[in-house]
Amino acid sequence: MEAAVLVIISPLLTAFFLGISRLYVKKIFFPLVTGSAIIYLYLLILVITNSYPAKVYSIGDWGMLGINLMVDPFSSLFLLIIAILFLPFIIFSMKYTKFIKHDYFIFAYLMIAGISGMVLTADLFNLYVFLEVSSLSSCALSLQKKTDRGIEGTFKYLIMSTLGSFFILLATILTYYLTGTLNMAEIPLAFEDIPFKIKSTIMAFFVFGYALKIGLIPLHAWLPDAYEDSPIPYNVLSSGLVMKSALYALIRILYIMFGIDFLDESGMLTIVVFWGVITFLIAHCLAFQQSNLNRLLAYSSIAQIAYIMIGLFVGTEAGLIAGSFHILNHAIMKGALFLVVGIFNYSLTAVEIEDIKGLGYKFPIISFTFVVASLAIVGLPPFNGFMSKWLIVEAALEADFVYAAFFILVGTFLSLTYYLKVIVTLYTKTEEELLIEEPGLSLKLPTIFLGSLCIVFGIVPSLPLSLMNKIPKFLLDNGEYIRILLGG
Amino acid sequence: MLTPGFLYITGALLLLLPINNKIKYIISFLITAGALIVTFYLIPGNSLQLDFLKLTLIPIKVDSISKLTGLIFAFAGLAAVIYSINICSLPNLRLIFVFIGSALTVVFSGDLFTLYVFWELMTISSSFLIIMASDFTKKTGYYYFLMHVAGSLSLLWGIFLQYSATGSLSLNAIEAGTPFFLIAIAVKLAFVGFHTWMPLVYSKAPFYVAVVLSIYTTKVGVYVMARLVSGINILAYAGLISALFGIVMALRQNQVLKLLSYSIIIQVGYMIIGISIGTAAGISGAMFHLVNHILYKTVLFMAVGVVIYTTGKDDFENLGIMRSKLPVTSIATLVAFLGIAGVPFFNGYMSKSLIKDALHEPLLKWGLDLMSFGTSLLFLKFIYYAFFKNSTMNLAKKPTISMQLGMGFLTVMMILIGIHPYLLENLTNMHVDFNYFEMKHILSGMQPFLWSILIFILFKKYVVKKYDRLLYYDMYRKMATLFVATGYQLSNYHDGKLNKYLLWATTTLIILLFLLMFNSHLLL
Amino acid sequence: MSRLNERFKKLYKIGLVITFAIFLFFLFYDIHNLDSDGKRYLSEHYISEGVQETGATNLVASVLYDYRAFDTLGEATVILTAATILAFLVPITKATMFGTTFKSIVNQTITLIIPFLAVLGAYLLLFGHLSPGGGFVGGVVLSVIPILLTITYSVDFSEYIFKPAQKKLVENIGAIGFVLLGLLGVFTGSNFLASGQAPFGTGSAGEVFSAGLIPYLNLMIGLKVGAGLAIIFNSLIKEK
Amino acid sequence: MEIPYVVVIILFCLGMYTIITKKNLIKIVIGFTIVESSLILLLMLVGYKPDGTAPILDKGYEIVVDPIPQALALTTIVIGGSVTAVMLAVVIKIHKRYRTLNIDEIRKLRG
Repeated sequence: MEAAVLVIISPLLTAFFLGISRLYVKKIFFPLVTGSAIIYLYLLILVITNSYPAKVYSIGDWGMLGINLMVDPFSSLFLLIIAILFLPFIIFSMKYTKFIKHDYFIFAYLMIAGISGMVLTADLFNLYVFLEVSSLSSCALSLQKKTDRGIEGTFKYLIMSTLGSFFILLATILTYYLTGTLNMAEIPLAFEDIPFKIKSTIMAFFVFGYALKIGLIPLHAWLPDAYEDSPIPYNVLSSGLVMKSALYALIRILYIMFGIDFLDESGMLTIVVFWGVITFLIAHCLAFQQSNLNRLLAYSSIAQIAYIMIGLFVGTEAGLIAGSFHILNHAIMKGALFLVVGIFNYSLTAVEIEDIKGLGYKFPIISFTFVVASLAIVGLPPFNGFMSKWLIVEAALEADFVYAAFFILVGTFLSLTYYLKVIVTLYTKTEEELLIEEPGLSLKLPTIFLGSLCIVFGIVPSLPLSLMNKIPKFLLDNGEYIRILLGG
Repeated sequence: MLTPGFLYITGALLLLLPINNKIKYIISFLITAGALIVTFYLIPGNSLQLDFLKLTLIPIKVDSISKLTGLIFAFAGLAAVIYSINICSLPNLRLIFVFIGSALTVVFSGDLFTLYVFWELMTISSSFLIIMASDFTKKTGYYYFLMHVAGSLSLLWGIFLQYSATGSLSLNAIEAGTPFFLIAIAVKLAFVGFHTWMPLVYSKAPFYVAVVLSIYTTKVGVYVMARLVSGINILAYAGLISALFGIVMALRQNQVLKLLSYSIIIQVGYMIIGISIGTAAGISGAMFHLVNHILYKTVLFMAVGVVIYTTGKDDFENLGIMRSKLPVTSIATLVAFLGIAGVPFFNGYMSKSLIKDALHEPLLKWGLDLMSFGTSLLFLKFIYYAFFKNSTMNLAKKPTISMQLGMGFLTVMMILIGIHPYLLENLTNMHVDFNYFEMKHILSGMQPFLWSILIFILFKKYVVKKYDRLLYYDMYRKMATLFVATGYQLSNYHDGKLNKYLLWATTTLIILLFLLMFNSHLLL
Repeated sequence: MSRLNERFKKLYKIGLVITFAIFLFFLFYDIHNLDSDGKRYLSEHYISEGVQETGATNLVASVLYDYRAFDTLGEATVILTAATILAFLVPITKATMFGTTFKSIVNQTITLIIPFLAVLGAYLLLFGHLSPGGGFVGGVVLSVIPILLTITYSVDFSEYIFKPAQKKLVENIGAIGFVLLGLLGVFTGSNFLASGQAPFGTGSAGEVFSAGLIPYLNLMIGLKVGAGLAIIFNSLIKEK
Repeated sequence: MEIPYVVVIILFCLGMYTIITKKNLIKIVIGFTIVESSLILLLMLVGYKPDGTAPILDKGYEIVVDPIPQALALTTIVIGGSVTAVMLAVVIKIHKRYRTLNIDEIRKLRG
């Protein structure tokens, strides 16, 4: 499994070489970026196809003494999301970015490296380090436009996410203090005879720290601000990957380190499901008020993450599958939506809902993609969002969270109110003569690709679900994970 | 197995290709006629199973009720597509195809999942049909979409309850979550209280949209009701109330399309009563009424559409153009009128008397007579304006041939059914032991019609009068205002002060710690 | 009314923090009362076997650059990110620095100090695996040279001696070097960042050329941190 | 033995207090550095053993403190320093654009 470590190393190397290319050899910029993106895609596919049965890669051959990487279905789900989003992101950004391209791509590659590191590592402190890599470079990306709003949003993002990081670090240190190890397989074994109260307090710190990065209400306030004036292709990765990777880390820690029994016993499952319900209800109310498309989509991201949280925290096998499926679907749908907004922004610098009036007739295919993706994210059949929502509701009902299941449907209705508002505006004719810069194929192609995935995964959900069906085996029963990690 | 719904949806996809007008005609005709033929040769008892995730789906399952409904849907689809092919744009034609296709799939679906998916697809396609149709229908489409999605989510919740209670998705009578199914159906078939979308949409949307929508939207609701929640006797009274409400509202309308849409509420009332009786006779009466209603109501909508097309408006005065300038339309309208009024030897009579015969409670029988009376009174107003009032209208443009052709099809069918009511029974093997031409039935069928003529002549000035708009109260709009106000308040809290956000975060931390310290099972 | 509100808010904030402090206090009290010393098998292993396994007498260096070298790669990336952000935020055009002029005695002393700093930095880098020090410390000492130049002379002068592009290059070379040294393990048939296990061996503990990759990794990190900190400092000070 | 832990708690809470009450951006950043230093202190405490010496094994030694927290502390310092640097740079930018450091006046983003 050399490929596992290369998945982390190769974007880092690309970023470093880009740093040199920026100063001395500007010509190799384009082949470097695209070439390494393609190589990266190949590496990812290599790792994903070999992800079952789970494999361990020991860095420096230290075994239990050092840091290990572990590829299992849950982490390969995230690698799959990177594989789906990254190449479209690169192609789109090539044309979209009007500011300094080198820096932008350096940060993008650093961020991807950080995220894949978070996803693959099986070491608690290493997780923290890569979390910092990804969140710092993510801040840098949201700063790229250097406008007033962009800087202000980034500052809020930085403050909130650093606050979260400190709590994660505090919990990590305390875990080391209690167990004397940082390996994710040894911690649960050592955790068994730690008193209940101590464990639940440490868990509270972890949950709080990661919830700040995920953006559950009322910890969400930085999120729309950070989205508002940042480069739009970045928002695709931000909502599809950065938020999700924090969620990934949280799930990893809670399910592997603490175990499902402890979560149930301490009431964490109940709390998170309740929290999720509150979150998406409020987020939908707020999203309706927005006039800026980026903010609207940001609030919608918060709501969708809450659905994912509910799915993942009902604590059953079906719930984990449903939540994981929704992670993938949300990345695709939100990616398509943001890319469409990106095209509008590129062509006529539109960000307000008012600005996109009548564009439905000027960009028929792009607008159709928007309609498809927004219906998918609302959760209407026959698109992919419906399938994962169906599974989430089914799982919630199965686990006796009837109120959560009911409110998910209410939330579906609420989310339709604002997406429909945008769609109706899109198809309202105007007399105004619009100055349009023609978006090239490199902007349209990624958008249409993501939009068509919405339909494909809606009609053939068994395609991605075949990967996800193996996830619960590694999360619900942490024994399996521990056995493989210790055995490797 | 080739299903008609699948054919229509394929047609919609074919229309995505870059094609010229001629090929458009050919494709449309082939698809619609093909669907009709396919439906005709479906054999009751056939079904198809499909494994989808963990569910076992039955995307097609034929029995006599669904075949009857499917036949009339396919037939009306042929007529409606021919009617509107020259008027609507290509994107709208695609949407119409998707809409008809999903309606047909709903009719032949054998499990709740397929039913829900295509039910929702109907909502989506029809909403976009309304939204894309013209510039004045954006808000209407928004309203329609939200209302129907609320209904279908209620259906979805009902399905979930049913699924978790019984563990199967088969399309049988409902055991759990009945209220939610009822809400869903009520929205679809415009039950009183849930009807607000209907007059709004049918009066604002372009007439061809109204024609297409009026064929399928409410009828699918009726069909699903017959399938899932038949035989709840109390609902018969609810249907009666709904119909009476429809009569009162319809009498007060100044717009023909609104009158027609309220009259749908009345006709649906018949079907609700028939279904709620629960006996085989009642249900087949309701289904036959569905067929007849589609025929005459579509013809009426089409006729009004021709009037709108030729004169530009749908005021009652404009109807006057029919008598002098539009002969085909006039004949069709007359036949449809006699059908809807329940006059013997016309098609409405057959199903109305079937339902009446299946009833045993005197109150409902009286109510049914009252409904017939009200209906014919309503349409006497219509007829009065169309044929008896002098009009000085002029034809702005000629109706297209395709419009008249579509209307003609349905009219011929109506006359056929009226003269030979056993046609429908033979077509689908739904035999009801009933002699339509027995004197008793003919008399009781004639009575309300004659009474209504008398009353119309006596109280003409009250009936034919321009009423002011009733006090318009819409609960749903009030709720929406509340939602927006709440959101506004919430959004005001986000005033950009970082201190505040940090304070929220810290408070959350403390709450989280407390919840975990003092076991939260008790609190939540 | 608003003053009362203000006071309430303040009390609320203080209350929150104190509640949190009480929580932390009980947590630490509980943890402290636990007997957790028996569980440190990992650190005991490092202490008893670390010198043989890695060949470095400085255990912190052996943890940083061998057992947990992947962490170090991560944090090196964080510095690089920070340096890139700062370089990107600051406009490329020359900004003026607040005008401080020093007496010539200061200027003369600085020129005298700089060689010593360079030697100290180099020593810390190269002997990081044997004695206190290492890549980070050495890098910080090295970065003091351009910082001192900036403070005493000016940004212009400092950037004339060490051009920003060169610093950036050194930083990137440091990072790339780290990764390539790590990949050396892969090429020789063992895992990424392997030093003792790879065929090149650890050497005998206590000598300069021992401990496998550790000295070279130290050097790379030193270059990277030195250049990175210099960039960060100069960028911060360039802004008005 | 207990007193250093109390110091950690006091520092952490002081930092938190600074972050949530102070209006000046620079002070907020200082709050973060306070929190960070409390965490580093905690790391040192975690690895501490009574009478232990630094983990450099070139001479005779008896008790050596835990080397892992020291390595972690180094990493934490570097990460904390980088984050602080980025924060300060953004603060400088904000001051340049908004001409103020008062956090209540920096609110172009709302809703």
